[in-house]
Amino acid sequence: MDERCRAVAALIFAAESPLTLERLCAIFDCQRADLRPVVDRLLELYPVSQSGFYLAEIAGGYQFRTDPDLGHWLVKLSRDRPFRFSQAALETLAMVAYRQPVTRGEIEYLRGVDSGGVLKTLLDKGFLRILGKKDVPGRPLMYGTSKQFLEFFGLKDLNGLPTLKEFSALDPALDPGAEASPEFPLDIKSEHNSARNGI
Amino acid sequence: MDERCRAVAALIFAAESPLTLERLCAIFDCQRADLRPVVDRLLELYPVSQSGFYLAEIAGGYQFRTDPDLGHWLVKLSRDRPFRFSQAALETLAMVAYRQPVTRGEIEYLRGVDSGGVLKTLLDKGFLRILGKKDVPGRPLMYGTSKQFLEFFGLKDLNGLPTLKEFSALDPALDPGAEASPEFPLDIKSEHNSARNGI
Amino acid sequence: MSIAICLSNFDGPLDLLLHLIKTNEMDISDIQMVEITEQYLSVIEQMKQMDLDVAGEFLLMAATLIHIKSRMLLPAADELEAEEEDVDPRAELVRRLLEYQRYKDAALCLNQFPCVRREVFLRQYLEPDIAGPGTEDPVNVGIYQLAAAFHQLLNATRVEVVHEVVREQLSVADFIHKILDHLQGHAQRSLGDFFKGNASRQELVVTFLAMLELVKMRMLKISQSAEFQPVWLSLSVSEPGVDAGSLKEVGFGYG
Repeated sequence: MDERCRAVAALIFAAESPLTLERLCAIFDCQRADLRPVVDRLLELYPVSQSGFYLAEIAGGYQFRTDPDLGHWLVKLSRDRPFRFSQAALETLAMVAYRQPVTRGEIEYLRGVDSGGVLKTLLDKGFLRILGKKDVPGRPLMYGTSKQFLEFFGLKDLNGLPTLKEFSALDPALDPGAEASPEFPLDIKSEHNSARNGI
Repeated sequence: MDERCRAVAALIFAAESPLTLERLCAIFDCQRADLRPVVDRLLELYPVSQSGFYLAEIAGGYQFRTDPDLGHWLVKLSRDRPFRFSQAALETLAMVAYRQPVTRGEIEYLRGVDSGGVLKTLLDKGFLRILGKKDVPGRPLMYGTSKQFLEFFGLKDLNGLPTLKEFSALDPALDPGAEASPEFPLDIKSEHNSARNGI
Repeated sequence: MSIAICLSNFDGPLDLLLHLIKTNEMDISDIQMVEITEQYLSVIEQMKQMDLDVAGEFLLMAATLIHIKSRMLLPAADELEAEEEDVDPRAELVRRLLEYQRYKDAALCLNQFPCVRREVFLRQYLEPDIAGPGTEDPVNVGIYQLAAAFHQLLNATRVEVVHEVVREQLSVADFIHKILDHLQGHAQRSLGDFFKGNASRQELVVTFLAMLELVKMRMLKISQSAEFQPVWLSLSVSEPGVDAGSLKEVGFGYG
């Protein structure tokens, strides 16, 4: 395979959506007639049901796809997938971890949204457990984190969680209490950081 | 290719992140010894610099990636500028990678500058993670690199890091001229070069 | 010698120092302190003249250099100090410079690896079989992300959280933790255990309040086999799982 052929394969491979011949022509700055044979060659090289994935012509473009007959295996991939935290789940888990024992009402007060569904998911996944009922009217359940929570995050115990102070200490600008009055002018450092802001 | 081999290829191909042998074993409900040869076969079938993308061993798992020498074509796919590290970020990342678990104080001693901001950025970007608290007075947080760090630099594991140049401050034979050329472990350098030069 | 140098090009004082040593082609293990110190100070001075702020770290290093230089200029030591003088005053600095150089090299080397979205690209398309129903953007999770999420939540509601201004000297929450810690790993402990030592009256009161709170939260069981027998305290949950700082006074109404 020559470099252009490899590059076309790589581009189709990495593209978010089916890559059209037009787009490829634009990238290589050449004519359709130049690239058509390259794509045809790739279509031959990656036929369906041969190697697990194939080059498909989809929506006017080209895309590598897994063989349709393997769908039942791929479904298993998503089923066995480790729990994916949504932002809502992460927020709720953080609330419970730092404020336990905490009730659903307290969580919803801080988050400002209904959190029943997320709490249930986290309970189901074993990250949370019910600690008891709070002795206030309505006797709401109190939530806390589980042993599995500690294992998942690699914590020996809850003291391993950084305190908010430790967290804020990473960036003086984060500390709501501290007005920006460092002892030394920080300009070099900040200029420095912003100058090198790739990260 | 038999169906299992095709299925393994398809699963690795479709997975969002490097697929470990453990997860493959769970999906096929079999032993590592059963699947190891399948994966080895695929590694042979998809070598680097042959067909535009290759099967790589990354962060303890397997993942298809585009050939590194085609990068200049692939950047054309997206409008975003490629990600760049600042010198401060790279140095800090290197220190954490080699000395983990390491505390902020240790990094700041090594770098001679306040490193809270850099650490926070690296944590935000997911290259670093908090490993826990050190069992010394003050219980400072300990940092280490994340899986994403390995994925980003294409490392199989931390052993893939280039070896640190040894030094001894008291060694009179220390050759200052050697400083400019850090030792690359041969395998990485050559794999790297061939990946870049190969067509 | 004037060197056009901008401090912001350097990662820190060690970086600047390394640069000076290299441009002077000095042996890193035999630094000419007088020369280097002079140059280092002149760079700092230039920065000041240009009205640029010089970070404390650079000033600290300047002081260190001057100190080392002066120690090296001291006349030959008499016998008593001979032992101490055997140590090269530069040793620590050299060690740090070499160590720093080592990581600088490693960083350069690391940066030459093919990186994702720079040289290497990954497949971005998620097949429907994989994506599954209702996929939300996955979030990277770790201890840091957890702390960050909580920090953000608190910041978002800061106005309301600010109410808890008055701090008690003795916090019921703290004492709850003390009690839990005390009980950790014990099936039970006697009430007396918690009131030993020379605690102040106030501490005794708060300890007792904390116990009542724990009972109210159903985390603590109190039992007594018969009247006038020892009172026993035990955890009613296997692992209390309460983190310091997680309990807020305001929640107990003692604030």
